[in-house]
Amino acid sequence: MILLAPLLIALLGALVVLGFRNHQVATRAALLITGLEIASLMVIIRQVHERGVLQVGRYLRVDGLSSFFLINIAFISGLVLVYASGYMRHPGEGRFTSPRWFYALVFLFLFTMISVCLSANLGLMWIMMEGTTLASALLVGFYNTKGAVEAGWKYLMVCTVGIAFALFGTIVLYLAAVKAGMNPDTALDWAALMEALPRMGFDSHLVKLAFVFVIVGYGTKIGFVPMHSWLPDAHAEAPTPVSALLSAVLLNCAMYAVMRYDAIVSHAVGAAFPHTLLLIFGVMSMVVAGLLILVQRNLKRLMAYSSIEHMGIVAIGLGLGGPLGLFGALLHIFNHSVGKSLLFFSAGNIRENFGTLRMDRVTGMARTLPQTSVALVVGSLAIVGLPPFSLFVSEFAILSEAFSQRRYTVAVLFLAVLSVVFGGFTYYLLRMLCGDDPKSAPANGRLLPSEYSVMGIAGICLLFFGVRIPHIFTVIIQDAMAVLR
Amino acid sequence: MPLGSIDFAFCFLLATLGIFAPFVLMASQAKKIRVFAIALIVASNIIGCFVAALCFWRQSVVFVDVSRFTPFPFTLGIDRLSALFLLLICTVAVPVTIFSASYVDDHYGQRRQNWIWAFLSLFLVSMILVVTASTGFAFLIGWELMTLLSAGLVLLEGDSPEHRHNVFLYLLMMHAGAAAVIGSFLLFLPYSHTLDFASIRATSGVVPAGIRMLVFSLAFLGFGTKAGLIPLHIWLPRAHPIAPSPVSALMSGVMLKTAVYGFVRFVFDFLSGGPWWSGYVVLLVAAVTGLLGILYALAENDLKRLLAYSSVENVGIIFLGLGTSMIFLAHSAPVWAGLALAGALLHAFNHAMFKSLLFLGSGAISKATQTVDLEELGGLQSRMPVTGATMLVACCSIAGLPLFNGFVSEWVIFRSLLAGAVLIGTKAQVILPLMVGILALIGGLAAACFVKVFGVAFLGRPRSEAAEQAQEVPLAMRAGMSLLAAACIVIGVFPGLFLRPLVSLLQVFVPGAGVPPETLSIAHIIPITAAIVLGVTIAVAFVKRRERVVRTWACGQPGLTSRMQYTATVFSKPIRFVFSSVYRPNRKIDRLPSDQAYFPVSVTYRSVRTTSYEKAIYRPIAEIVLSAANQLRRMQTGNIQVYLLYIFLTLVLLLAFLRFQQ
Amino acid sequence: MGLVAFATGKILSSFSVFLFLTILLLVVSRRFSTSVMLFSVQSAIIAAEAFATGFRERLAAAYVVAALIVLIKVIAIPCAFFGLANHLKTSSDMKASTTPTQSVFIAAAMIYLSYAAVQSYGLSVHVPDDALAAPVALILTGAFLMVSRNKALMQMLGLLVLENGIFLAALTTTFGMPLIIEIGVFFDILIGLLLMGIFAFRIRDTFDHLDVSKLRRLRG
Amino acid sequence: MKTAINIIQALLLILGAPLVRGIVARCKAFLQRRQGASIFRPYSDLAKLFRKEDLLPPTASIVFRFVPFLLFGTTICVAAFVPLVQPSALLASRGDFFLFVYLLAMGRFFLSLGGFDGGSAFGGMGASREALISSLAEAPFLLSFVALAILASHADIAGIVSWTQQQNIFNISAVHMLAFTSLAMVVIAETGRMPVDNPTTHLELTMIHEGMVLEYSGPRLALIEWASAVKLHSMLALLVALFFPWGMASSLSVGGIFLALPLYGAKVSVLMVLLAVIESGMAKLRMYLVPDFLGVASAVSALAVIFTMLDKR
Repeated sequence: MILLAPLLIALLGALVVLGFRNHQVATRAALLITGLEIASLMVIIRQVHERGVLQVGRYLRVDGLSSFFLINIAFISGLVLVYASGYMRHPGEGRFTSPRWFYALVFLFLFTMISVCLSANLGLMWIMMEGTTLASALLVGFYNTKGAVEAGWKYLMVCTVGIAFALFGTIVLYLAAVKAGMNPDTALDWAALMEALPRMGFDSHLVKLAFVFVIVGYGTKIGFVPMHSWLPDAHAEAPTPVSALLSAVLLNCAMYAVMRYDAIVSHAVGAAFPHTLLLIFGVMSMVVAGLLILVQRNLKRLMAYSSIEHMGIVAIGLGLGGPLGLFGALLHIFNHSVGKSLLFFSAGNIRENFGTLRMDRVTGMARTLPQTSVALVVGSLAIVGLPPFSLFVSEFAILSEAFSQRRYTVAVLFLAVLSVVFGGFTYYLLRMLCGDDPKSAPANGRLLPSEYSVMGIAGICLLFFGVRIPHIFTVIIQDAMAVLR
Repeated sequence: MPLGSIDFAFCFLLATLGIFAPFVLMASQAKKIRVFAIALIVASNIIGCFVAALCFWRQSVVFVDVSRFTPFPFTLGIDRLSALFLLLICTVAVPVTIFSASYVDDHYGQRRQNWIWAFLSLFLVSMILVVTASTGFAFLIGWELMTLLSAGLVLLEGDSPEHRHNVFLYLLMMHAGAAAVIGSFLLFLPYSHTLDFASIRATSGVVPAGIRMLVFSLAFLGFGTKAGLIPLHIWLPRAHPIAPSPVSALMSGVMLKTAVYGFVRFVFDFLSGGPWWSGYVVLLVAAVTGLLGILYALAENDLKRLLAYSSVENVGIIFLGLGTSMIFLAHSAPVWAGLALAGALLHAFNHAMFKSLLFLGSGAISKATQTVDLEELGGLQSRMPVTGATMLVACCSIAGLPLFNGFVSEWVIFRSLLAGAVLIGTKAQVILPLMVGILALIGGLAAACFVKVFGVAFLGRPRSEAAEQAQEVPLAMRAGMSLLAAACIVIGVFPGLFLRPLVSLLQVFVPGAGVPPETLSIAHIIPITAAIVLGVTIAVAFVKRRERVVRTWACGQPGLTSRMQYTATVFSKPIRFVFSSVYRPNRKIDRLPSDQAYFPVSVTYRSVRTTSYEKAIYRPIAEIVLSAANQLRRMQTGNIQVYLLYIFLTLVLLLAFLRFQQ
Repeated sequence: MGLVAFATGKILSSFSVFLFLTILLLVVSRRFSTSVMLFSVQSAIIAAEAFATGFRERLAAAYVVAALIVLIKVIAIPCAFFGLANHLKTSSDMKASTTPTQSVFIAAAMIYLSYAAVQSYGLSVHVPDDALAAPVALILTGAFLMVSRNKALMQMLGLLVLENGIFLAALTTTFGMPLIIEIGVFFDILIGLLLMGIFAFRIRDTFDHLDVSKLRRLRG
Repeated sequence: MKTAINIIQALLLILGAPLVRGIVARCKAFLQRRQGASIFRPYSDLAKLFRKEDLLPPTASIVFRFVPFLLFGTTICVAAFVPLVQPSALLASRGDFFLFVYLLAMGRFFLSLGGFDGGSAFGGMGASREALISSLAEAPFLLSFVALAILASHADIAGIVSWTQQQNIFNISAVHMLAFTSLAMVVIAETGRMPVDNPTTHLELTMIHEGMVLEYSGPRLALIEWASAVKLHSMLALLVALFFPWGMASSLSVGGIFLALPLYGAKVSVLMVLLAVIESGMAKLRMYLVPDFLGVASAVSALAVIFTMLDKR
């Protein structure tokens, strides 16, 4: 039953928040609901950690892998909503731009993403994945500016088309399962599939076909190159908290779906085929995004491309497989979420103070916005994978796996792209930090305690995980890996 | 792990520098507490020297294992090599800290001071981490931190656009180098399943030749970038001069040596020699580096840039020794290999001493005169006697004059080069002895270069008001410089003290390197020589004579002014003329007014070097990358239909792939 | 094979012939309203097919699905489209970036391609080739429409056609997925269309046109 | 005994140095159809200078004051490396010629500094030219030593000398010739003789060594002059010892020593005459031709080193 709690809380929360017209009240309510949400998720994770698998009915199930992603969702959404409580303090003009709408949509968004992780049925998972698109499309277009509308439309269209292919893939897998003689009712249940696969001979060709469609479909949501086109627009135009949610949670949910299919397909036709595809997409995303980082002008677009690059890294980790590869990939998912949300938060502050995200208009930050610049520097150093921050650890793990499997091409490309990305980040970072004070004097460098605290938490988390990964966290990752192997 | 007393001292060193001192220095504004913290840094570094010396003597391996906490194995151990470099770091750190104690405080505002001190202390820790790490993970963490912190320190000096550009270049090249280093570590992975140095060492035997070659090449690239081998050096003359002087002292004197450490660790410890050709490659690159480095240094008039280029030259000399040693190893002549390695390591040590002394001196000059442009200086010797004396010692040492430490290491390298003749029937038989000529040329040019430095900056008449008004620097700075000068002289006069332990160290890395008797000859001949020279000098100095100060004669010309002295530019002119093929200078003379060629109001002369590695190598690469990026950017057209097309095409391609796959 | 199966096979293939016809008409039609009408006809055919399948396989679920199709795709969505078109007061021309002749050729090529594509699968599922080729052709057509038509509404329609194809594929190969999933899918389609409608309005309000090929502020 | 002889030969080198100068000057005078000063003139010059008072320029710092003493000290030390009457020297040791060369370099280093400290234009000028010559002269200097060392497979001067002594005078190898040529050229450059430098000029365009010592006077000048004389003498002695060692006392017999001494005198005077001939025969090279001169020397010495490989012995 507990599995229903987060879903209900999110749904009801969305409705409740809509009820409050007063901004402060709505904000407080939202924070309260978030608290409940996180609490319920924590309970679930705890029980999973004790019992292994939780199941309610035929359509809801949580195991190690999903609980790992639930942790991710809980942590990030907590940070984001606290940040948003400060960020949304001055509401935009026009209909549907008041905080209550914002929170309502955010809770819907959370609902869909959580249910992606909770669903035991691949079909349901698809429905919810489509749901994430629908729920977040309005958030992307929230400000109703030209850019926002355009980005929203592209996001909606591209992702819906992509997702449609994922549906086709799901159907093909279903077909394969049914043909192999599985009961049509459970033929889309991943647990059932996993335990049926060894027994029944699946039509390997159909399974491969299914995986191709699925990886293209869900890959669109992950932002694999060349299906990534929607991603920078959406990230750049959405309100900052939403950008954080998109790149730190949504992409991971899509990645979760791919992982599920990867596990199933590897069981059916061996790991070679899916892992090759993952490696191809991973390397392609890394290289292209890494190069595009060099020529960006808008800070949030830069970060969006870096998200693509990091999803590529995760995909490479999965594609390599092996203990270190999987460990690195999962760890990297979490680290990237934290680092990227920290970056987006600081981007939000820059937006508030300089009134622009054009990087050539932002100068002399180090003097005018000391705290934000510290956050930005920490986040960037972490994101480009320098010690002592956590992303160094996960990238080091993936690299080690690549080398110990003698995948020298992948490894070399990996290292090269990391250097390129480092170059891009350092270049723009130095330009923004140094230099003379800007003509448009920033509003006020002071941070709200809420922004302050979440940035602090994120930064400390990055540093801490770089020095020492808590044992409990390692155990959880081990559980997740156990599912994938 | 029993926490022995040495281990404890070592941990104390790390804790003080890494945690306590930065924290206190960041937190407190109170003068007393600062002084205490700084004193603590000095003290812990002195302790570090003792720890290093102890570990050095009785091969006692300090071992600190914190792998229980860290995601990957993280252990620190001090074997002899690490001990040597730990000694180097701490020895330089002490005077530099003392110097900064007064330098930093009257150069920067309160907030900057805090940052600088915190970073300085952390910077020291990161370097100690590098040389004492005994797992790849620990090494890499130290390596990256070292770069970051030094860059931070450079940024604290100022953030003008070109400053920023130099820092960017520095960071970028360092990161590329670090990538190469990471690669060369991880290449061992398939064979030794952990990056623990011990296991790498153990399994390096089974690594196939191809991989060994790759490891060597990557290590050479990576560490060569950090060490500043030409053509990977371009960051060095840009980054070192713009740092605060004590920091440049640490960067040039110590940080470059960590690269030497890494290279020795890889080539001699892990690969025990590398492929047969590697020695020759290193030798060649080193020779080019040394020669070009000193030539570029000669052409510079900005003292700190000049010093940076001379660092390039000295790195060249160090790698010359290393290359020689590798060749001897490849031809299985361990005794001479040992000698050459000893020479290289000793030169690394000596260079740390005199180069940091020189940078501190430049700091003192800039404090006294607000400039380090040689053309603005002159006559400082009589105004700042202590600084002058220490700088003179440093110049003699770096010029490789006998009785100073630079000569000892160069002598050892000369000696081993000469010994190349014993490799009958190999290329080395001639190549190595011929290298003596190259090294001699480098030495001669270095002497010329530092005659210029000392002569122009400290002797003759002051060339500017600022130099005229220069005052001697405060006690702390003088003390710091004097310590280093003393070190230079001691090593120079009693080489045995350092050569013998060094040679004994090499048993570990070069199996069968017995104590070469040759090392002893210099050890006993130098003190006698010193005795004679000093004896005679003092004797004749005490001969009674009448002295009188009159105006400079100068063939009787009246009205002599400082403008009539030889300038730094014209001093190096003959050499620049001879080697003009190296500089390819672009000269330009403007006469104003241009119509009267014979009675010009003003004549300006510019001569700029046109040979540039940026133009030749780096800019093309950057342009390729950027153009690729712009191509991709164009593919991101913004038209949704194109985006959809991409998706469909991907799908079709994958389906085709699937079709033809089976 | 048995008589019934044979008969159904014939029916299915004849259905698919009709589908190909709609495809050809869709790609050449210049007016938005025509395209919508064609879409609803297409959906009607699919509904019939679902009904037939239900009849043959004795699947209650299939009947429900057929009913849903009729309700949503044959009636609701076309009406919604017409309403939308009226509210947006958009010109009925859909700004095709290809001439009808080209379109016909491309459509033909796509139909041929779909046949070629299903060759290898035809044997693995016991349905006639053309019954399998139809959905593929639909998917391709949807894609083609989305890529070649600049009008926002037309892109939505293309998406729907594509969706139809996928649905048809599910129907012909697996006789439909579990009911709840189907319903969920329908629900998603509805919401999706709703949102797209909203965005269509917003585009009209902010840009004063519905030409998506002109939305190119965000690039690079 | 041995040490005593070593000390004696060092002293001979030092005390005989002015005489060498005198003789060379006398020979030049003879060649120029002048009847020059007595060969002992340099001694009286030194004595006179030592008696004079010492004039210092106002800019002179401690460096200026100490340079002559240091120069003298190093040069004395240099003299202690050269075998004269027996194949050994006071400071003989393995690899001593590196030390030998660098001690000379040390002297030059300080002399150049002294030139700078005068505060006039000439000092710097001399220093700059000296820097050019010396930096280019070091390579051939060392390389010719290296060639001989490889040939004799001895890493010290005395060793080379004694080895050469044991060879038959008639099978001198090509290495010897080449090494001698380059070393002779280096000696000319190092000691500042024609055609590299004119020791007697005080013309701005031509002076190198004189430019550096322009501001010195009295005892300091005397020391500098004496030092340069010692330098010249030890160089010539070095040439003698390395290439014509025959007749040195291989065993420590009094007779041998007393036979070796006049022989040495003969050999060195031949060299002196040669030097005089060269000096009066050749015009001074243009400043920028000196590098070519030294370049030739370097090439020859490099050849010498390469030839050691071919030389089977």
